[in-house]
Amino acid sequence: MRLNCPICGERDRREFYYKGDAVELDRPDPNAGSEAWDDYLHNRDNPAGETRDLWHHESGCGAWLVVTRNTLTHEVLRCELAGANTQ
Amino acid sequence: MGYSALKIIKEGLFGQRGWKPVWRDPEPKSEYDVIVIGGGGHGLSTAYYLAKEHGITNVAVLEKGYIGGGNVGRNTTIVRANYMLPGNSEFYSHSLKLWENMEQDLNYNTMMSQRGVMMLCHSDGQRDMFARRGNAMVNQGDDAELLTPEQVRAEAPMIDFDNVRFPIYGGLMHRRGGTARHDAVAWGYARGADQRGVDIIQNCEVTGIDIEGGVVKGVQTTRGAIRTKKVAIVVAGRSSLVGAMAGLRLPIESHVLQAFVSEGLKPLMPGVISFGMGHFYISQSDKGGLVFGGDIDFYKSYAARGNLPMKEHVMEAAMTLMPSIAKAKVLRSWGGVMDMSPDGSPIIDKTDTQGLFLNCGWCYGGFKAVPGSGFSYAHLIATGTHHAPAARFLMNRFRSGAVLMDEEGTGSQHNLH
Amino acid sequence: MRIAGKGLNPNAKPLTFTFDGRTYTGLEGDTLASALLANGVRLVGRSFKYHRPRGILTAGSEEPNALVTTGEGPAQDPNQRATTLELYDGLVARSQNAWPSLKYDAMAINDIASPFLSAGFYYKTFMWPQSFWEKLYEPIIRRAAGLGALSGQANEDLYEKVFAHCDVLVIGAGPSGIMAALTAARAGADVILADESSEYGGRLLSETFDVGGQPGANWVADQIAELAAMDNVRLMSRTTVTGAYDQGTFGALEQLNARGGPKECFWRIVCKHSVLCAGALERPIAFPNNDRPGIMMASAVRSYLNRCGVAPGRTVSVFCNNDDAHRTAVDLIDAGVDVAAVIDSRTDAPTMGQYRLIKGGRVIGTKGRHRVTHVSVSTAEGIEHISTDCLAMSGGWNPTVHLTCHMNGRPDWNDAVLSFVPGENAVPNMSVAGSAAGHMSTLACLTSGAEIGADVARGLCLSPKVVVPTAEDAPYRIEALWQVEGKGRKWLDFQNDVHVKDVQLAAQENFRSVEHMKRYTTQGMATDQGKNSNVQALAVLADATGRGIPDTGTTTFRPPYVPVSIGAMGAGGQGKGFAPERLTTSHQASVDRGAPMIEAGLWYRPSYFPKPTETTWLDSCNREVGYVRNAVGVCDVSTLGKIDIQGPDAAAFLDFVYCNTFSTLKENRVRYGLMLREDGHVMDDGTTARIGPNHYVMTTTTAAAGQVMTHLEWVAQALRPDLNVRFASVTEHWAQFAIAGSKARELLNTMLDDPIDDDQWPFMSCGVVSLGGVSARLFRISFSGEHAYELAVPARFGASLFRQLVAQAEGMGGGAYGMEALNVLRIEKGFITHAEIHGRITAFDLGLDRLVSQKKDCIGNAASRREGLLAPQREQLVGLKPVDKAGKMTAGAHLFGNGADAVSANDQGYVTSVCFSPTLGHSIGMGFLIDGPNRIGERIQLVDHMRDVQTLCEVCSPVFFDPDGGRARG
Amino acid sequence: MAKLIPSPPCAGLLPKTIGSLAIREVDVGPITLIAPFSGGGSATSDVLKAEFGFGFPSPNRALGENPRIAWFGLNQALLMGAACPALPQAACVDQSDGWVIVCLEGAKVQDVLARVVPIDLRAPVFKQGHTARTLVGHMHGAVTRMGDQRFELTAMRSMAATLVHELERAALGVSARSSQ
Repeated sequence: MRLNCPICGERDRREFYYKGDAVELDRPDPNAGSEAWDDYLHNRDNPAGETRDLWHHESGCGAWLVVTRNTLTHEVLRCELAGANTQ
Repeated sequence: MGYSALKIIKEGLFGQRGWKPVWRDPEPKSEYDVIVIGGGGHGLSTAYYLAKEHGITNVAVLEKGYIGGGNVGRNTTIVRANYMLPGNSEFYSHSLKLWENMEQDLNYNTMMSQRGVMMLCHSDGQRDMFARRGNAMVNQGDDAELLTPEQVRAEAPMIDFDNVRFPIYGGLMHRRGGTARHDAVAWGYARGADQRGVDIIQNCEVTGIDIEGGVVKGVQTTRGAIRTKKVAIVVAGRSSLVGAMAGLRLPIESHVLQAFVSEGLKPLMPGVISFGMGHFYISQSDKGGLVFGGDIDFYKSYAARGNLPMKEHVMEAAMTLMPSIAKAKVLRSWGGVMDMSPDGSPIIDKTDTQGLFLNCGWCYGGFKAVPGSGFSYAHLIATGTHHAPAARFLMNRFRSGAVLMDEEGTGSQHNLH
Repeated sequence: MRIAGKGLNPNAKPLTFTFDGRTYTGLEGDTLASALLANGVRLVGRSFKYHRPRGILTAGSEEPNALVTTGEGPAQDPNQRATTLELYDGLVARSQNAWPSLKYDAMAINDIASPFLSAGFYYKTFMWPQSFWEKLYEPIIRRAAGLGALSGQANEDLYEKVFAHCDVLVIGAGPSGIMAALTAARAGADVILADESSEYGGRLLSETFDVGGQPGANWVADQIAELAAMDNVRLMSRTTVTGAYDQGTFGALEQLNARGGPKECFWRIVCKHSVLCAGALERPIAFPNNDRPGIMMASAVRSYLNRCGVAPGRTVSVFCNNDDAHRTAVDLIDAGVDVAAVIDSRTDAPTMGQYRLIKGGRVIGTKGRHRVTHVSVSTAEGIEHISTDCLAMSGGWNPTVHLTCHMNGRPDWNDAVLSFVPGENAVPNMSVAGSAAGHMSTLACLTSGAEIGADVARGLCLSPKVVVPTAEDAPYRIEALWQVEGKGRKWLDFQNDVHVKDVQLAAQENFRSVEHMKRYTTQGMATDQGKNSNVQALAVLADATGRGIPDTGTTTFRPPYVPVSIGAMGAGGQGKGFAPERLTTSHQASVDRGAPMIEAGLWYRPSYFPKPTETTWLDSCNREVGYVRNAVGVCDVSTLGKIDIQGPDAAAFLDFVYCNTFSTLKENRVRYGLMLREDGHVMDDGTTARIGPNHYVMTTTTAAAGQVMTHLEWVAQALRPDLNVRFASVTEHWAQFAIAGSKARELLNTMLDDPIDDDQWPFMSCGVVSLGGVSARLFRISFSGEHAYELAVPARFGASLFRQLVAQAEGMGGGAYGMEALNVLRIEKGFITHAEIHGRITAFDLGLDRLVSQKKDCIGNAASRREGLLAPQREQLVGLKPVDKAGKMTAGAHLFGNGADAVSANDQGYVTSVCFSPTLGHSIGMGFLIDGPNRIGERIQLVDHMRDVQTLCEVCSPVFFDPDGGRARG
Repeated sequence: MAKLIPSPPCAGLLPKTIGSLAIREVDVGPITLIAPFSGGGSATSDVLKAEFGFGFPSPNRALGENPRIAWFGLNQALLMGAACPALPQAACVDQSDGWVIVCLEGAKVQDVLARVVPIDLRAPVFKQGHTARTLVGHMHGAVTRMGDQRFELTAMRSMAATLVHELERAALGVSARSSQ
């Protein structure tokens, strides 16, 4: 598998670390309550099809990426920087 | 029809004409007492124990493809009860006992072979952790021995003790662990369930779960609607998708785990050897193939196929641990889809919908759980109460933080277990 | 039998080789198979289950029968296909899976018992008595099973792995592959052309066709010469593309026929576009006793004849259902070999030469124990017995679709070629050309190769030209023939001994799904992965279940296409190559002092520094602990992670990633920090120093350094992009040494350019110092409980500094200490490491919940407040000491109430760290105990079944030594 | 008083010639990691330009010769061969001793690199002045093209021995083929 890092270009999967669903970008308020935090930490849509995941270009530029991908075909649709604080 | 050596001789003499279907292919009825969604190892064993232990025989197992086509048919066939944490310990202990009587119980040779599972440790700290695990196993009534490096060497002389990147400080030996013939487990349970009246319905995909007023009424399938008061979901790899039919958003991510088998070789592996630092484990099948695997591919996927970096990592681990297998040739690799849960342990629980039950989250350890999972799930479905050995596999543990069973200690990130 | 004047290399030199101890002569360019055939050797192996005699079936990598072992000692290499094994002078090969000899194999008794060993028989027996499976049945089965044997010795061959990148990967260098590569390369594309054979050309080397008005092999040579001369082309022979992976990544195995260099190379090839030109494989026909040595594929007979100049028999017959196989007879007759008959199942079969043609004939039986001697043919007139020593069979051709299935693509059934062809777009950006796509004439292959090569070039915005040479364009005429009725077993999978009745039995027992049939019968699971047998088996299953072949479906082809050695795919992993080794700057000095170096993650650290008088590690450890407690010790702590954190929001950032507060830390001061995971459990701990207004240096544990760095990046980029902060690992830049003990400052002051005192450098202070003009960082922190410092210098000075520090310490009655002593020192003080923070532990469990500031949000704060993580019945950190001072303690032991049985139900906790404290004169330990802090003084039983230890302990505070911390401050 | 003697990362390991490949350690002098703060990119670049004639490099590019600056990841570059000027708008971290840099030169240098580096280094794609953060074997590192047949590899100092070992292994494989 290869991902097109917006900074480094297309790279082999072995350069990247995978964290999980991009839902983790939406960190709840500290007082949002146990249901919101349970949802954030544990529950996942886990679709068979298009999904948004968090990857870290660990052995490359170090950027955190949001990768839009198809979990059935492994087609990679988009690779974007996860944060605004990256330029 | 009982299986025996005598029967084999008789059939051999008379052209094998007397063998009957191992399970029937019935048309789905309009209503069942229990519908089990998923004809994998866990689903089939659930149906078997519903019939055998609870006398509930008006049961359908609905399978979208062919039975045993999921993870029970694509794994590294390892059976063990070497867990450390309360909750897991008692469950796998119970499951192993069922394994030990499975062949006689099912009248089907699933080739359960207790040749031992040996985990290697690579530091003083790891050895102490193994001691803790081994003690937990013995406290639970199972077997464990902490081996010295010399004892490991005697058990597994093919290990390169002098050059391996992470030296061998010893091992945790679990002699009652071993391997079994994976497909046969599915077929054996199918046969046992079928003989007790369970309808195993292949090529029947569930497309919807009918719920009215918080109560299960039936399922929609590609072969029509079926009524029931109890629906038991047990569809590892697709739990989130089937769960979503009932409005559930589960603490599950689907990940690919690869496994490998080599060409047939004359016997060289004593039992199962697991190399923790390399995420590598290996055994040898009765046909002579080296069966081995490593970690998951780490990204969520339903594609049931892996990618090259993990294959290379697994083979590199093999090369540092036992370079004497360099010339074994990999014949086939495959990938299964794993339900990865946030603490690496499973869920066997009721849901908020009356009559809807859930069994999922086995990560990459579901094979050894097949008998125990079916037994405990059947108990829950039949009695409405949790079977004691599985009483901690509750869904709300993540929300409360109570009795998490995080054997790896890696926390709530699904792919790290 | 060698035919003079035939073969591609008329000037081949003779080579000597041995097979099963007998010496033979072959020729350069031979495979072991062709050389054996040239020497009249027919029996080359035994089948897997029934140990039936087996001869050479094919001339390619799909060979199921002719598997041999070569080499001796560590070089012993089992299960090699004689059909692809290139002959070399001195080759030693042995047959497999036969005892005592290939000719007289005792296990052939299985064949006599075969009526009782039908498909899946083993699932129905061997169950009584229960214990006999492991003791009796399984060992017998295991010994009988398997093919070749490994030597058991560690590998000594070299293997390597390489990455390659190109625009176009062309897989297979037959007529279509050559045309695809040429067309794309001439247009300017960067092309890799890979072929599994030692010679390019594919079937053109095995046939007698002309291409472009010249013999096919000559045409091939010209084209390859042109490709070889182009800078934008890489030619790869002996290279089998083994797997197709996502985003244009392919695995390929290259055999390096070289002694001295690597044995095999595994390639990772990345391309924009791939063209599959893998050709087609001829399939057998399932007729009774179709498995005897001497019965082989018709195309293989032509390969041996035309390519190697070897006739596999003196009197050859052909059995087929298609035109193509007739060429075998024509070529043999041209070479002067007798052809007894061509038996064609088609009543309208055409004749293509001067041979006896039996139209509508079928082979219904064969004779010959170790080689075929007769075939029985049913004709319109009755049954005829034909004397023959070689039967060339052809049931038609199967396009080599395998790679198109590696990404879950399903092939489509094609009625015209009576086989599966690749599904549409099965692999993204892969095109299929030639017979792999079902084009069966030479011209069609050349044309499709050229056209697809041009398509691909246009996709790269190049301007290709399509030029196709002239070639034969015979139609592909075939009539379905899957099995022939008759007495005797009709074999499908020759290696696994699966015959037609096995498949029928599977259907009878309701293993009707093709996957069930495969798994129940083992059909297609041999080393050829069903390349020779799957389509016939499917046809038999379809017939047995009353379905058509397309409805029956097909099993999935998975990588690798051919078996790949673990050595090749795992190249570089052997020995220390599996993971990088990290060495501290003091490594050599420690080794010079005789310290055993132990792994700490990827690092190596000294365990202890033995003295000649000491007999055990404990002696050394106790002495080194004494250095620190009584004088001064020196320890390399460079492996701890060090992260430089700067920026206007550095303080706010630290407040967010640590559960305690760092914004309040004064400059030149150090504070202990506890870092949580977002799920509320402890991730790591360490000290962080404020070295400027907006500048901090964080330390992490050795184990978690990488994880923490990744975590900080995550928080900064994704969760808190509002915070203006930058960080960088400086672990590698600084060599850092702990100097601990009452004489620590005294030692330091012998080294520093400007001496320090307690007022300027109180406990938990930090700053810059100078050593011989080198600027260094000094932290007054202590992991031993003693007056201690950590001194960091740029790594280039690390080795030098360590030697000088140790020399100075030795002059003061101290010296270097290693990991064992470090561990004792920290346990005596109740300091935790990853033995305690093992991933399931909360701040509450450690008694550090007061550190989780409730005044601010931080990672893990919300989740750490879950009720289950604050419950009093949780196991919490305590100290443990034996009631009897001589009592033994072990880490990993579990804790039970005094007098309670050591069973799970009574489990109260466990021990994480244990040491013998030379300071206190007895063992001490830390562990987690249910409600521990409220049970101080209670007696508890420590039970370790693993080490056979049972010790009554007293629960105590985990701080065993200097509980008020005066020594570190003083 | 301490008298500290420096030792380079590859002491005793390099230089080496294997087949046609020469491997030597490069001492680039001081190395400073420069990471401009949010919004501080252009100010940082301006100071660098005034001081050295080159600004902060764009991703995957290296500028200058001696001193020089090489992009080194997201918002990061390594200034090599000169003391770092005051850059108030950037985090500047001394990493002079954190890295081992080796130079590989020879006709088959790309074949050797293809055994350790997973990225596409073909000349039309990866040109002189191009640099990349990537894997070197199993190590995090960087590769920079210095000429037709010359590259520099950067890896962590503590892994110098592994780096040299991996390069030796790769070079041996290449030279064994060319001698056939």
